[in-house]
Amino acid sequence: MPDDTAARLRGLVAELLRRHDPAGGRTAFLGARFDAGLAWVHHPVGLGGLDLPRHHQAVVEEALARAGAPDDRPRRNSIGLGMAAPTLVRHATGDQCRRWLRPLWTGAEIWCQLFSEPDAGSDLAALTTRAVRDGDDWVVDGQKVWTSMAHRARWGLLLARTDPDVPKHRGITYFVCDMTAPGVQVRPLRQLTGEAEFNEVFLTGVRLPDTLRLGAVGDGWRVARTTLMNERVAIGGRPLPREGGMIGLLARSWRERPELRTGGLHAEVLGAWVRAEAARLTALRLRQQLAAGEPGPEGSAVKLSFAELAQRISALELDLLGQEGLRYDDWTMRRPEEPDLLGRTAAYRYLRARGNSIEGGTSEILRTIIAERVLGLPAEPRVDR
Amino acid sequence: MPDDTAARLRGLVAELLRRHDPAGGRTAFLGARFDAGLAWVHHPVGLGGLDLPRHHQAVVEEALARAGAPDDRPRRNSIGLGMAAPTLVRHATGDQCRRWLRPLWTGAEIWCQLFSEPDAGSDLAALTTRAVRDGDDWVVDGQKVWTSMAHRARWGLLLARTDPDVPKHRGITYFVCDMTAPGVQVRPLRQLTGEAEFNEVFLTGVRLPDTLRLGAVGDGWRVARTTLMNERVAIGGRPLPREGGMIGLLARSWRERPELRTGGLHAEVLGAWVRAEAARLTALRLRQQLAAGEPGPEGSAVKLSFAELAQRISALELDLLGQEGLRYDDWTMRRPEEPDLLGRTAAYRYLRARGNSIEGGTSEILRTIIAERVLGLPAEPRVDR
Amino acid sequence: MTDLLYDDVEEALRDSVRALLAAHAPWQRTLAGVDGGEPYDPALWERLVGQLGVAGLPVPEEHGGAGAGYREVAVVLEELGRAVAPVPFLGSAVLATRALLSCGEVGLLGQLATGRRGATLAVPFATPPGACPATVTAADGPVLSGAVAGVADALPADLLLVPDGDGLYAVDARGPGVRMTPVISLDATRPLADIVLAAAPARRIAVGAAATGAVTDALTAGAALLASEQVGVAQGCLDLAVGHVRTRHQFGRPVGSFQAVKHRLADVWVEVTQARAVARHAADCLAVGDPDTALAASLAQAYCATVAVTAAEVCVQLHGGIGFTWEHPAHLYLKRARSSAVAFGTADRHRAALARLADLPAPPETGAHQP
Amino acid sequence: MTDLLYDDVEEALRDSVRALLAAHAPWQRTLAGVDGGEPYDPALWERLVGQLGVAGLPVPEEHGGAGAGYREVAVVLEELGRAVAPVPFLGSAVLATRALLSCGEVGLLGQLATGRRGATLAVPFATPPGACPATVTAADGPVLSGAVAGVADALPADLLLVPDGDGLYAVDARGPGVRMTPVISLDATRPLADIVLAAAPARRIAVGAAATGAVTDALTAGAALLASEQVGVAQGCLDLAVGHVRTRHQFGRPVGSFQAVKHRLADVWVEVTQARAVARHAADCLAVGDPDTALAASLAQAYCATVAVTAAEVCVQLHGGIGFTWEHPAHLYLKRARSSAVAFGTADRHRAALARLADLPAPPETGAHQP
Repeated sequence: MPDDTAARLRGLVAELLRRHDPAGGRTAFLGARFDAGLAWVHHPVGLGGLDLPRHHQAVVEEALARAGAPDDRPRRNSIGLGMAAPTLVRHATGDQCRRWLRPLWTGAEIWCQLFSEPDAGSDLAALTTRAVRDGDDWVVDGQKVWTSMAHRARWGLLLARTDPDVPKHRGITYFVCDMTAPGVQVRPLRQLTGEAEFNEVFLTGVRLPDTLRLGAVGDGWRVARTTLMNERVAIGGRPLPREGGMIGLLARSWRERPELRTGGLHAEVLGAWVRAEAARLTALRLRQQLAAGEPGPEGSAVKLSFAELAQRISALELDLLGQEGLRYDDWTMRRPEEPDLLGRTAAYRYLRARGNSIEGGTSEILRTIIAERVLGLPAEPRVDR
Repeated sequence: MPDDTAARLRGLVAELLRRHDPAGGRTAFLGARFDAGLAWVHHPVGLGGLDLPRHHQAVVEEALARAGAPDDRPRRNSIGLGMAAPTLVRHATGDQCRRWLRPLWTGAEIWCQLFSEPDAGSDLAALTTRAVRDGDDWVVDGQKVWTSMAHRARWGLLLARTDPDVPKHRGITYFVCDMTAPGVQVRPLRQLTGEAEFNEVFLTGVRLPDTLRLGAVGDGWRVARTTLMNERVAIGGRPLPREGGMIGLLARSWRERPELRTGGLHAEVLGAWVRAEAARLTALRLRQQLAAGEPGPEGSAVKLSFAELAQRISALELDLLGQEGLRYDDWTMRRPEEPDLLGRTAAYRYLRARGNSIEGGTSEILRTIIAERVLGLPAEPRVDR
Repeated sequence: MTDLLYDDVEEALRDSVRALLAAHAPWQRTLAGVDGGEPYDPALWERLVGQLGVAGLPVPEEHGGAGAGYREVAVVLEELGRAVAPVPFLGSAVLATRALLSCGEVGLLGQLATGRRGATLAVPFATPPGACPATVTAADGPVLSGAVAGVADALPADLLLVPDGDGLYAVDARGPGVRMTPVISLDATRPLADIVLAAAPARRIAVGAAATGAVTDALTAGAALLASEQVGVAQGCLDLAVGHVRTRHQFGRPVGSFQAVKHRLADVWVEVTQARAVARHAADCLAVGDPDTALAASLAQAYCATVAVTAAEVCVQLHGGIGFTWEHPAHLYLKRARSSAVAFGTADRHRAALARLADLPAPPETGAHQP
Repeated sequence: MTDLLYDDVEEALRDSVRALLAAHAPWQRTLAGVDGGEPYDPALWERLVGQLGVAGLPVPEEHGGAGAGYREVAVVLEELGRAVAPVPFLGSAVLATRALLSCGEVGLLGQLATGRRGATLAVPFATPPGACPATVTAADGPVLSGAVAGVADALPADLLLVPDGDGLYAVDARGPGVRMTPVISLDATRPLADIVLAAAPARRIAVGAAATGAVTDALTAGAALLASEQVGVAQGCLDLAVGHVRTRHQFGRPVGSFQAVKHRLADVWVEVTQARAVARHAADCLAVGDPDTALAASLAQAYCATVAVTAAEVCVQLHGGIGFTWEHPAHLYLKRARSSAVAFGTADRHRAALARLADLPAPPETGAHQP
């Protein structure tokens, strides 16, 4: 029976490839793929899917990769693909899904995430951005921060407080913010690398029609959990080969530049290589688990160890390079599409990697999540509810 | 002026040595030293001291060491010398001091500490051993644990609850327990090394006269802080020379057994050597600070890093020895006077060192003390008072 | 691509082994055996072999085994580690079985598979894959003479597989000329033995490359699969520690509600999660005969050995005083973990092997670096 | 015995430097200098030299200095590190001054002591003690030609002390034949410069052993005293982090009341406490000319370099997002710490030096270890 499904999917892919030249326009091809239900096979028919179990997606990916078809550029619209899509398909209405999923998938519309605020970082539920009902609209005022891609985004996943008089997790509602609406102001936020990947977003009297609400009023925290769960589990693109990522750069420097080697660094390079390979196999195992099931908190382990590894390897690279590592390439404020971890200097990698244990949930928060949700350890006494 | 004091002290030492042969009986010599006020020069006259500032002690130690005089065997009666003496001189009456300090100093009477209980370890103030007033006596019932030297001790520093109806820190009174009193039962507590350094002490209807109380009723927690402060600061004997302690054993194996060396272990041995030397210099600096002043929470840093170091070095020694390290010497239940860290096998050192981060305040508790008392970080929300 | 999951058959096997160990190998019994000078538990071994056939898992059906494979063997080792069970599975079902399979000496496999006889490879426990100790010499007969120090799972063995540097010999462990002395071992639940051979009658089962290949294969399998035992030990420690801190109260709260304790255990969980992927990879490589098996085995020892030790150390620490006592199981795990970290070569030795296998060479010259 | 404390004079000096830096070197000003392309702060340097005479501390009175000593120099460095102050104290008052003293070239010391001129030793910043780079060659005149890459504190220097492998030369940094190019540096508050010399007129101030000895002495002093700057950097990071977590609230509590945060900072405090002892030891050895100075300097870099980096990394982490921004001082400390960890040789290089100095030799042969 599963073989029937695989055969059917391979047939659909063949038909797609026959009708749409994969070497033609990316957006057109991706649109056709969506319409064929081959974007996310586990989505409902009409929303990019075929209502099939999730693990069948692998068949599609494999067949399309073999044909050299364009992918959905997962890093360019990572929030849209990784977080917005799973949230929409689970919590949005059919109309909402039909409006948003296709352009999200093709990359025609970029998404961003308006969650964090200056005083609500790890304690996200403390957010104070207000949304007040006004007829068929909501009027939103507040400030968001750490918003990557806000300056290119068409839509934003927005959490706002709609009831300040109930315990903090219960007064939050989830919206999709029109980033072109009047009152939405995006300012670059420069980080210690010199560049500005992120933004501050000021929302001043922004009117959002109620049709942009996702889920029930006051139910935003529950909807947000879907988004956050997927944030931590997102492992974009294909599985990494051995020495994929930063460890490959380090290993190459080690091999090609024997004059830099020392006995002490040898021990550290080997130790880093072992940890990198362990992390790679762990991500691969998680991917194998996910192929069948739903994302669980295990994704936190992968994020935690990748952050630690990126920091360790980039620091080690600086030690290996010595004098050369003291050079930077450019302190001017750039606006990169995504951090260029492998293309810039070792010092850039070192600095940028400091953010890995902060962005998308600090390592401290992830450890607490693991301790409570995986190991079942008791929560701390709460003083804020 | 300080030179006058030094000269006077050197004169007193010379006179002591003239009258009492340092090569004669240890107890007699130590008694004479006490009577001459040269045991602890900062103690009052008549209680082993001369009412001098603490830093003058160094002159005495140096002169006596030069003459080859016997020391007070600080490890044999470490609780007496390190914790009981400073507690007594600060909180005991003159009569009490006169009764206890001299035999404590000479080693004629060994002391132990009856603080921890099975359900009150890190949370010492949760202790439940009761002391109930009965005329001029107190009747004590309860169980203590982790009591080193209890089976040899004449006296024990005892915390007991005298008022269960007030907040837990306020209902505690401090006693000196007569370890020969009826109802005191000492049982060996075997540890993972196979030996039994420690004991459980069962107190059943033990009658202690009120003259054995130290400080006011209900004021035991304050008295105990003197004891605990000195526990953490106690760095017995002389300053360690370079490669004193476990690192010396490791370095010797490394030098004498080139066939065991590998490049990876070289890096670790060098790293351990650096940390050992850093810890040694830190202890030396603390000693220099203490020579003048009172012990502060800085002693916690020394205890913390020595524990970490002992664990790291002993584990590394096992890696270095490989196959040899898999051998143990003796699993039978011994009752050692003190742990023989340098004389037994590497595996013994490894196992015994696990206790260093538990006994005398766990490393977790020490970190909390540092964070709160040194760095001034706020306490956690308390649910137990 | 390597399969890092457990399939249904493997999960069922795990359940069976776990249930049997829960019923018949509580730690109190293991500790009593250590205290009584009888560390191995023959009754437990009989159940495991008789009821579940664990010794036959890696033996092909035509030679009297279950014809399962190393992935299943790894699952059994996880459970044995999780219970620090005192049985000679590693020596007999892994080392000796693999050596016999490797050199085609299939006649003895049936006896090992049914547990009628136990065996081990007579090399020091710390011998890494690639080394082939030669502290024994053969003379006509053939008979063997010499000594092998610190052999694991030798005490309950009936059969010793002894290399002499050139050949591999089968020796009756209870036969003449064989003297076995128990070693006072760091890990008393898998005690070592010193073996002295004095003209012990032997049968040569392989010679030359076949012999050294058999020893290497056995040690590689040992290193690859010990990783699963280490995952089990680490998981056992994590379970023990989590159970303790959920119930132990200090300062009016469960110890496990303190953030530093939670984070420490979360870190252990992350390491165990990673170790599991690494160990599954090694077992899978071994099972399918992947050319990467030597690398996977060294990676497994370089990573999993340390994880087990860390988990055991954290387990002792978070138990506080009670974890430092003889009457608590934490030390059984600590000693097993620390001893296993040396078995088949330390993590350091395996990192050195990876330098070769992954082409990360040492500095051209070392030590003499004038700074 | 080594004196690891601060005496009253040293404490008074610390207070003066700290007060001056608090008034005139707030981090906002330092960052503005970096943003404006003027990283060094000449006005600040004039105050430090003019009001407090810091440049003259290591210069004997007979040569126009204060005749204090390296213990005092170390105290100044602690405070400069604590404020990541952008002044060329290390290059001028430590490296150049020590090199001139070492080779007896005392004529120039008065100018350095009064701050009328600044100088540095023209070697790559990562050069460890014992190395004597020779990327420059001398010709008759004498004139020097060649290039030196990545020199610290060269940009504001008037005088360069340039080794050619055999001699040590004084070169007018503003003179003919000298081209200095600022390097885009990881640590923008102590930017490096690439120097190209094209027949630059020079004066030979030492030759042979005297010259290499002067370079070694300067680099040893640099390594020994940089440790105090690293202690200051670490202390600055600790203060910053503690201040933040005491006031920042999340989950209705100060972040600093969470146990994992407390323990992390306690660990940093322990490391800073140890680094202080190690750095004081190095400064004291240097001050009294102890034969152990080379060992103390390598120990200091092997330990303190790492402590500063850890403290800066923890500082960024505990600030969360805000610590990752350009508009917060944490990154100034991070970049200073990471750059200093390479200066005068990485911790790894200094551990290798300790292998020699403390007789802990490398393995007889390495890499080829067949496991």
